[in-house]
Amino acid sequence: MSNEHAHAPAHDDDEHNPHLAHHFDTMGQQTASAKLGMWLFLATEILMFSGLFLAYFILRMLYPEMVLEAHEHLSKWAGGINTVVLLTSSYTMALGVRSIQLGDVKKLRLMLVLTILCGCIFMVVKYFEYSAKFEHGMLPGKFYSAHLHGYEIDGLPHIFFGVYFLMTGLHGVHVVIGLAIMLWMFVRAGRGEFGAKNYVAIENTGLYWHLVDLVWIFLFPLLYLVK
Amino acid sequence: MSTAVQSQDPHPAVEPSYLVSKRGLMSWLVTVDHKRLGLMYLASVMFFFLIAGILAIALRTELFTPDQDFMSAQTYNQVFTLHGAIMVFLFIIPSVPAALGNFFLPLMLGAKDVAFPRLNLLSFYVYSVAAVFLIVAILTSGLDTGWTFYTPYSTSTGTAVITATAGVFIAGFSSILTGLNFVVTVHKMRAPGMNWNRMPLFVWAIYSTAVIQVLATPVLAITLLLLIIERSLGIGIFDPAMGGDPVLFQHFFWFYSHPAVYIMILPGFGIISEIITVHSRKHIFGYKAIALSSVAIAVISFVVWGHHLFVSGQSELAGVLFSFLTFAVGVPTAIKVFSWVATLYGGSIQYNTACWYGMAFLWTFTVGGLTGLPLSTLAIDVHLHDTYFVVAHFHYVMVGGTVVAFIGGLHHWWPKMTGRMFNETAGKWGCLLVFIGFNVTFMTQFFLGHQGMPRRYYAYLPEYQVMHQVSTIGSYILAVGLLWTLIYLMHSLWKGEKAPSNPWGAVTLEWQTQSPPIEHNFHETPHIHGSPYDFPEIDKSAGALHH
Amino acid sequence: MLFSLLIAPAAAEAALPPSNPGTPPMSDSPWSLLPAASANAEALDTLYIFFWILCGIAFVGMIGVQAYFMWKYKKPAHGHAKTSPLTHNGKLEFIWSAIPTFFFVILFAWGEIEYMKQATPPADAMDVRVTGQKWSWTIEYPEVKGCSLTNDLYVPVGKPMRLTMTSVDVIHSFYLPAFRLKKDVVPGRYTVLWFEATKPGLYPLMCTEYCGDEHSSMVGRVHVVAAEEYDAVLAKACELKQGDAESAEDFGARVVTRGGCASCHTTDGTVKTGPSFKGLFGKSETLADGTTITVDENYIRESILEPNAKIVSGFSPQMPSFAGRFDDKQIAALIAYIKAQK
Amino acid sequence: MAKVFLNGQPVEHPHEVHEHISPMSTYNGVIGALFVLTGLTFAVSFADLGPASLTVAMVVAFIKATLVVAYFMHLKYDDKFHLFVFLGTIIFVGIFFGFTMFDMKSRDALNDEQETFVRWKEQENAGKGLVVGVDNVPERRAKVLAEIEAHGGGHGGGEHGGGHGGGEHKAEAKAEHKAAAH
Repeated sequence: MSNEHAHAPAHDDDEHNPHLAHHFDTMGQQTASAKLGMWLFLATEILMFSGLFLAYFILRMLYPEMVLEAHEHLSKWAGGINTVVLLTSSYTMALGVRSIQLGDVKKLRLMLVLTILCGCIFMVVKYFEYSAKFEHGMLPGKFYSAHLHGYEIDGLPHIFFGVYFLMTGLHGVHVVIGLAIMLWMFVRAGRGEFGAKNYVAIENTGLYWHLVDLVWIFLFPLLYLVK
Repeated sequence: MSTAVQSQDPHPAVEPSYLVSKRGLMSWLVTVDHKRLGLMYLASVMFFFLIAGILAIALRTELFTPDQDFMSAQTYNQVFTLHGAIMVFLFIIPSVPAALGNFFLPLMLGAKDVAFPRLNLLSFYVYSVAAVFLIVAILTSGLDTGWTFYTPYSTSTGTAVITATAGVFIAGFSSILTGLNFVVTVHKMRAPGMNWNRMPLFVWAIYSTAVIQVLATPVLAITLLLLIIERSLGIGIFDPAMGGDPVLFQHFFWFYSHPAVYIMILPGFGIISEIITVHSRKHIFGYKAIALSSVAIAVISFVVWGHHLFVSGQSELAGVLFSFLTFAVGVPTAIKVFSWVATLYGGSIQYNTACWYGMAFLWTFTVGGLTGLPLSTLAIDVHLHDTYFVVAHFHYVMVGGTVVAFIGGLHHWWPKMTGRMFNETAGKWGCLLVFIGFNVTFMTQFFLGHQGMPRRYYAYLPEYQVMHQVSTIGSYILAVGLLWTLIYLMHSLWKGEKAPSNPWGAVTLEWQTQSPPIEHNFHETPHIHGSPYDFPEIDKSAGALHH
Repeated sequence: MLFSLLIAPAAAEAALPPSNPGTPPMSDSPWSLLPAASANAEALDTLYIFFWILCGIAFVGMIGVQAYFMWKYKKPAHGHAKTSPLTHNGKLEFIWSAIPTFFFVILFAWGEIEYMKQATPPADAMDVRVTGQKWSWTIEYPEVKGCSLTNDLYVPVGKPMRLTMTSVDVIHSFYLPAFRLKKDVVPGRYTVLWFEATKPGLYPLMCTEYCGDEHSSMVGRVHVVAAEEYDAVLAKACELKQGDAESAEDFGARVVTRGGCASCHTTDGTVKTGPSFKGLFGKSETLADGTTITVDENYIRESILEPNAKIVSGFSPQMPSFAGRFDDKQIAALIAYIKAQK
Repeated sequence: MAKVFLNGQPVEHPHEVHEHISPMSTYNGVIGALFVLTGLTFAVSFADLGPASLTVAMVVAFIKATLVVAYFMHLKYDDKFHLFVFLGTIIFVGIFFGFTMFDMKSRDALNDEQETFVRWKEQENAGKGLVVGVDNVPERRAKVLAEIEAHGGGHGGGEHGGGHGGGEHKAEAKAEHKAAAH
């Protein structure tokens, strides 16, 4: 690429930047495109989750007593701990972005490790929560069998647990994908691919991770807390 | 205003074109060149157009007599479902944006490529995977839900609903990625001087489409995911047997699928804006009105979905609201049509094949648009809903609108894409056959629908027979016209004359490079100084009448 | 073949008024094959005609202008003519935005007014209950005890009638073209449709929401009769008792018609959604779980009352239960009828 | 390559990356506020606020979300078009929610006004009601059969209410689905 543009004036150092793709003119253009693309992607994520939130609100509207009764069976403490864990991970992620803005790759890697750690804790808590639900027969839809385990919930709790597993499940999938991306970013950072002028991939990873956090900020009170 | 670009001279082929710049199968399979991807999409959508077209002919043949003829009820139901699903998800939604849009959007903006070329390639493979899923569904136990997958039928039928909806789910991601790519491309990749007021109207149309793709398709994804979960786990959101609400599914589904109608038609509008100006050598009439009406349609399209639910047990109040909003979408659409006709005024119209299709579009789309009005009028819709009137209406918009515009665009840009000229006489015959066949097929169905002929019947009351037979014969004419078009276009690839760089004398940027273009589109980055419709034939001395 | 089975009044149903084969009578209306048989239909037709005149003018005007321009501004044989520099005209654009808007508002308001009339049944309307199922309509008349008809709707002239509808399986749509009315029939909830018939006659009734294999067969008949005859006609139609001189087999044929059995079971050996009655009795069949049964009286009886208990392999559990709809005598006659289909 | 263009406009200093770098104090303040708000919403959930609890929880969640979006995601300092994209998305979510909920809420209004359900039940209670003994839903079939059994084989028509048709009113549907699900 840089050979192709060898004739370019010397002051135009973007031309020699190995991170600049051939079809962009400047790093600024490339960065701005990547960020706009990421925000549009976040828009699609929000709209996708909105379908589930709408399903939840409609469920509340149709069967209010059942939702209130069923949600008592979710562990507020597990949800609360996970909220704190996820908020912390968002914080470390934000600090990670800040570190690379300042050109500190080492600190970025540390922050990525901390974020990954928090994500893992989140998944572990989730694992215990899910297995408790499985044990109690609080499964979605037609697999619901809590009444056989001595839990009587009036109405149609199988819908509530269906929505619960779907919302937290899809969110969990996003967490896992986020962990994988951060691991990849950790490796790339180790290879020295990022610097104070070239960190849009880290920034986008951060945006994605914050969105995962955002979804949880709404999931937590709606599923675990609200009466 | 000065001329649009600095260099107007025809560009002889001095560099190898994108078709031959790299060779070998692998160079195509892993290409990130938007032009090659456009061609690959074109080949794919044409393949599915052919498949779904054959299914349509089978349906029309079955309907030649009132009784069951050569298809069983189950077969008929599967055939109309697959006709709809393939046409909508694998042909018409990707047709103009992913094939022509991919090819021409960067060219028209003066860019070297789309913003995310690798994402573009990924999008194509995602589309292919989706197609594989749908084909697997067909080859296993088929699909008989109708393309709308209404619950609780789709949660209870025995066919391969999960495989098929997974296919559509995946196709949705391809659509999202393409849309996202185009939005960013339009925002960030414009050539110097290409401000928003100088963008060709095709770009505006593709941009509006891309916005809808980004905003609406995720809801389709979650709807289909919920449907898959409902069918496999029975969670009870949509299925009344489990405590759900089947009309809720319709809300979810149409929140995507009504805007999707505009994903299908808006790019067609863009093509027509290009064709009419170029072939009449006139500046487009009402550039801003047309550009902004595309955006307006895109936005309003999100608040009209309830007109699909007028008789479905939706609340009456919601019906009234949606009816009003549906009329609102008619206004920007009317503005467009009037502006196209006004563009013809004072022009110098050259009747080549693309122009014929443009003129045909004005007829068919006007019929399609006007017949949308009784369907948005609440009380009349109660009678016409789910009858052949609706079938005819949306075929006038989707086939008479989008497909006619698509084929017109294909002819308009064929020399640029392939570097070959096709036979104009053959093209005009093809257009005539398509136009006549199409109108005979679907005009009749308006009358059928008004007489009360319901949709999706494989056998019907004998009173309807004559009109069904006329419609079937029309469909054969249409099929012959389309096959004829395919034949002479293919023929032109081997035997066609070499195309000059700008055979129609157009001003937009894609014509300012050689035919077919080089790999990086332009020899040097173009600089834009004026309108994309500033033709040299325009009589500047005719004065300062209108500005 | 299908429609002759469905639509043709069974010979034994003597209670029905003599009728043509259930097809819509051709009307004298210049623009429609369908008669306008209700107050709503007449009101709507006026709106519809208004709409077509409006659209006709718009279409002819638009295409006329287009054709004129196409002819007038054709490119000369050689080279190009100088073209107009016109790019926009604010006044013109305002006018052609305002005019459609004006007419859209009229159409909307008119449609809205008629729609609210359609949606609001008068308080004194007669009640009828409709249940949609794959693939027939069960229509129940509360005035006549125990009266439940399949695919036959009886309507008196000049009296508002209100249908409260629901479905037991998937979504159907109850469509009365002669009344210009339609409403989806949704499982798990009620929808309401009302009308006041104005013209005696026999009209079609169809399902317009795709509901599976025999969607096309969900076609019934609407009998509009004079108000004074209504009670008698309905009572006769509802009666389902074996006549003194009637054989069990003939009576069974009437039961089959009443139950709408023909939408799934043929008598000529063609297998549709259910097995054909032809040669069915005495046959040995294999169930989905591999056990073998013989089609005898007990099996048929069970299949009527509890249809999905023992499904023969190759068929799907689609049949509705007729428990409570048919009494012992009727079931016995039905069995006799099936026996006779050799 | 004399001049660099972006968005069709010449760019004076193409290499300058205009990124806002927030001080640590901002991040610390935000995370502190987030923890406090989480604690608040958690604590409030133990108090019995009734229907107001949804409002309170949503208000708190929105404040938390705003903090994350504005500071962690830098939207406050970012390209204004990104803010437009984000808010636009929220508006479309609002449209989706608003219209659907509007229909769901107003759907039964006309039926209630005309007492559709009451009339239906009255007919049944007056002994005129008829049984549509149809049921294809496996989950409900057991119940229907049990009823038929209880009524001596199920013929004779009309005695045992017509509720198994799937046309239940919501309250009734709930009871029945419970029976089906358990």
